[in-house]
Amino acid sequence: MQVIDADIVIVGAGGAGLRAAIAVAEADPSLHIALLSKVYPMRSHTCAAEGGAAGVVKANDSLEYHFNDTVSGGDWLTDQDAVDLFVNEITKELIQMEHWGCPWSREGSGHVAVRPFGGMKIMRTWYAADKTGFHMLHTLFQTSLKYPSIKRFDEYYTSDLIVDDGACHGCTAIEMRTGEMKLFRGKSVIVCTGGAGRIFPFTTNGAIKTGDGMAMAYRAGVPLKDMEFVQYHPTGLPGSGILLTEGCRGEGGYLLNKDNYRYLQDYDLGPATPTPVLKSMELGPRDRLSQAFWQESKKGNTVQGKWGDIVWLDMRHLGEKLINERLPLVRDLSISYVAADPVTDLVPVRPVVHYMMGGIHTDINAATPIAGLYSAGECACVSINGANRLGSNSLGELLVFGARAGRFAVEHAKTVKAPRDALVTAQAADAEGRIKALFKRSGGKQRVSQLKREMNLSLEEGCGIYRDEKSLRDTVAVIADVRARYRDVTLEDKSSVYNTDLYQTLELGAMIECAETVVHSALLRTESRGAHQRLDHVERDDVNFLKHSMAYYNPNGDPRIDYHEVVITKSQPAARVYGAAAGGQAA
Amino acid sequence: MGARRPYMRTMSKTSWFMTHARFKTYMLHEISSVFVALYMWLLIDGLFRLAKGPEAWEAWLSFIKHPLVVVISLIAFAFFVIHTMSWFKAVPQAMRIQQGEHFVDGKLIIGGHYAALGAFSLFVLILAGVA
Amino acid sequence: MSKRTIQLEVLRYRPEQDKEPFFQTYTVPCEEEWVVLDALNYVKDEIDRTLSFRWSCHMFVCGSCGYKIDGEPKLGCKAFLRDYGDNIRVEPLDNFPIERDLVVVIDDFVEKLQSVKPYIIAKEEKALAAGEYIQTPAQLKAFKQYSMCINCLLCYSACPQYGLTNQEFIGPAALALAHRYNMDSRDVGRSAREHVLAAHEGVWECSFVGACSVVCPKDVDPAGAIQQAKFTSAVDYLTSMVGIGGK
Amino acid sequence: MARSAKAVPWFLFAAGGTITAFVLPVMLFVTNLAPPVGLFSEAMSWETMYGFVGNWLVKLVLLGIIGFGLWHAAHRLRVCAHDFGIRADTVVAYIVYGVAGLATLATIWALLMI
Ligand SMILES: Cc1cc2nc3c(=O)[nH]c(=O)nc-3n(C[C@H](O)[C@H](O)[C@H](O)COP(=O)(O)OP(=O)(O)OC[C@H]3O[C@@H](n4cnc5c(N)ncnc54)[C@H](O)[C@@H]3O)c2cc1C
Ligand code: SF4
Ligand code: F3S
Ligand code: FES
Repeated sequence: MQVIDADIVIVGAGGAGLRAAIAVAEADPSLHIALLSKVYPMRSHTCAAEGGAAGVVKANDSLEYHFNDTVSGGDWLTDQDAVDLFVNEITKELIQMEHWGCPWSREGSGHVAVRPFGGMKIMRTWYAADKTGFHMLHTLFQTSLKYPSIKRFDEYYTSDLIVDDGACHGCTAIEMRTGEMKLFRGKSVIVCTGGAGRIFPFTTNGAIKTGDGMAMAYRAGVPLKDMEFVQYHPTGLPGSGILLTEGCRGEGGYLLNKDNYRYLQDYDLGPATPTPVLKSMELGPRDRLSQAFWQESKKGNTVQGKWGDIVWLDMRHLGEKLINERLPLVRDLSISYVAADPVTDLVPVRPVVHYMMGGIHTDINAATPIAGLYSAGECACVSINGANRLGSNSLGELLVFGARAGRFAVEHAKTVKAPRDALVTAQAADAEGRIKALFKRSGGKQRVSQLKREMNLSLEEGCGIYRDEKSLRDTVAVIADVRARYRDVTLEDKSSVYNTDLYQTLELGAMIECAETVVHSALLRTESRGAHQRLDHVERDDVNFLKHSMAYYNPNGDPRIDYHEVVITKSQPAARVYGAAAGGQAA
Repeated sequence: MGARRPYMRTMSKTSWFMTHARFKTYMLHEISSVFVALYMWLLIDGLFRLAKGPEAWEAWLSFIKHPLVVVISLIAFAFFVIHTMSWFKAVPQAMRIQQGEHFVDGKLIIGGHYAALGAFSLFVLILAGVA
Repeated sequence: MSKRTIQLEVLRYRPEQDKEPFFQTYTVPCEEEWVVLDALNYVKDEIDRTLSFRWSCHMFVCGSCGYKIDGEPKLGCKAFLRDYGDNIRVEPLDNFPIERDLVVVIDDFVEKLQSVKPYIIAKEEKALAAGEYIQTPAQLKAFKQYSMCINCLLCYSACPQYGLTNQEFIGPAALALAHRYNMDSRDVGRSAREHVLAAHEGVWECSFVGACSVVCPKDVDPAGAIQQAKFTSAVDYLTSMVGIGGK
Repeated sequence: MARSAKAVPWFLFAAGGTITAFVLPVMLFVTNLAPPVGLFSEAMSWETMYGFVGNWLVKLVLLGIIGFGLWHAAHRLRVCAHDFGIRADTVVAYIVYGVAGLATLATIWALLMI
């Protein structure tokens, strides 16, 4: 097996991975960086982010406001030291992005413009029209080309982390164009592989968001934290699951039920003012909006569509000029995919799985419990998002914690002596052996697509916007069954060049592992908090559950769930207030 | 390289333009240059004959009136029109005019070109007519 | 449910088995609102797991799913079945070596992109504490269009000059991105990019076929960018020839 | 990568393209299409023409049209050759630009004789 040595190995070249790589290159240009990604960096799913990235920059805003919005938005499950650090560093990061060329939208004066976003008391979301993530990703990717120490390994599928004696020494990855397995050895490893939304059937997440990194770290012994918190975004296009950004509502769009009524006023989010008021109505947080949809649907107030129940997103009153200027992609997507022009028509929408609040457990330095193993971006859980992420906080998170992961990985690399060669090589051989065995396996009747569908549907049914003990137990059973049958999957494609059958099969393995942690964590959390709503336990329970769920890998059975203290510094848990009482600024 | 064997499909370097309507149109305006060259040649010849005297000029004029030349001229005219249209069409791409936050509408620029073309052509025709 | 059945003819090439590419036809039951990518995924999931193609976002922004569909370079996720007949032909993009099936080798583009230095080259580094650069909406507008490129490479597939020069031409997207940075009010790197842009393989290899801009799914208009770059580049050349400015 | 000298002929090409786009259709009409049907016979007579072209300003305009037209055509022919699969770009360039240059000189000469 070919061995590639680097000082820092970064798995994932989305926003977080690229930011980490640049941070390493800037901290110490002499360090060799190996940046691995299963897709070309600019294909990473950060490109899909539309709305923006929050950072305090305007005179009427304050770090304290951003802190409070984030902590209460996360239903107090956030670690407040992390949030504090985050709100303090994000603006600097966004300015750095500006210096690197990110085409932020501007005010007439030439300063960056900000827009309102859900759950934020004050307008503070920086944006680049409705393609913020796209511009950020390309800015980061193109800037990364400046640094000779960043050596990219594009289209390398990382299969396993190499962990020995409590420390991480690298990873194994398959070069997709040859099918050859390579061993990457590094002093520090940073995992930035993004989310796992693909475990659900209806999601805004791209094909690559299969939780590979989460599963890798999990198998290596790092707990996955708060996995039961899965964010539904209230406005996805039915059928495709394509996202219409929160910016639609930020700019003043309404959500209407089948009677053309702004139903959110019935869910403690009113009053229904004609122009948006922050933290009210359509600018409430995502969990509450998605839950309101579910309730409306139960009341029979939604519209039956071919792709399930829908409500209407009404942007007609915004006018063509504003829509073209601020929401051009939204217009394009709506016309193309649901034949509705937001300028003249109501656009059908429904909640759609969007973001994993949970992920690889890290501290505020992006370090996992395994020495030398760091993680940042959506695959990590620091946690600044708690039980519900506020829109526009995660693009910020990947910058702040991506950069931190890079810097702390450099610090750590300085302290590392060479790993125990023999053990590392033996583990790599093991990893290769597992892939080889997969190729040799034959006669199995299980199809990857079939298993994936069963897993997807059972999660949606039993572990969706609302859950209860029965639904979760059913899902647990289905996932266990899927897992058992997965061992019997055979490859139909035995070739080595760009064998996507192989990668989809490996991805399904990762997804099953993630799904397992989601349902098991959800089953044991007998309270309702943020995005985790139990029909059988409707209240928040701070006495027993003001803590993070920690799912540990158990090779022989269900994951072991443990708990971890939440860091509370200055904001004591209180009721989450939205609507009139929230005191949001007029947007 | 291992099992890799990237396959490069060949492109005919001499007939590629027959593979797509778009390329045929492109080649048409490229070929207009042949007629431009011929016409320039004809004009230079005409100038020499004009200098030489009335007879030489008359010979040139009767050459122009030769049916074959007339046919070629008609074809050339078609190509010149193609050249003009494709050239005007490309102007807004090659030359964006920004006014504040907006670009002058390409249709306006193209329209302006056609107006100028019309005015100029009329001027020449009147000049030729009254002379 | 309104189902429709199409014949999907896909160009297959498996380097370990096939000497050369061949068409394979799949019969696919489709939903009305599907795109070609959905049909390909149906084949992958239900009919033939050996078919390989790239895709990810399904919302025309990641640039992975460029294929030649019925003779035209398109994004698979933006090619709506409703716009096609019942027989659809899907091939890999032209002008790139086929790695396998619909997957092409794009190393050449990635190198070219790097060669044009697609990043801000500032006069002097501004401290973060000093805040953002002031850039008016008008200054933003000057380059914005050229920053919309998703690197899908449809333009390279459509550009005959890229093929005619055996891939030596820097090509539309990379040139448009170079122009994007040249036009950015924060950038002073034009002279650093000039040796690539003004080279024979740079803007001058473009004969303004214009196909790139026609097929671009993001309205980047690389053809326009290149002509503008030709103009500034020619002015640069002339001024440096007569000894004023230039290098 | 070496900086290309294509910039110079390109300028001439671009200027020529613009001039010819405006001028050639109507000019060809007057010189080639009208005479066969007996139009503008007065204007096309030797006397009128000789007098007209005798004007310095007209000479200058004609030189502009023909000169730029030649360079426009030459450059496009070079590209055309390339498009038809002729790889010897440098040879082609010498030929087409050479001819255009000589023809430009001839134009000047002819104009000076009038
Ligand atoms: C449609 C949409 C809109 C959004 N809008 C917003 C918004 O407006 N504001 C906001 O703040 N957030 C938004 N988000 C969330 C945010 O975009 C994501 O959370 C964030 O971009 C994740 O970035 P990342 O770098 O962690 O992961 P990604 O960008 O997903 O990158 C993951 C990387 O890991 C690599 N990788 C994965 N697995 C492997 C493997 N096995 N081997 C090798 N490499 C691997 C991939 O190739 C990729 O390079 C949005 C998300 C979506 C889906
Ligand atoms: S310029 Fe357009 S067609 Fe070319 S790569 Fe960019 S987005 Fe794709
Ligand atoms: S198609 Fe090619 S030739 Fe130029 S205008 Fe576009 S790059
Ligand atoms: S899948 Fe991303 S552009 Fe088509």
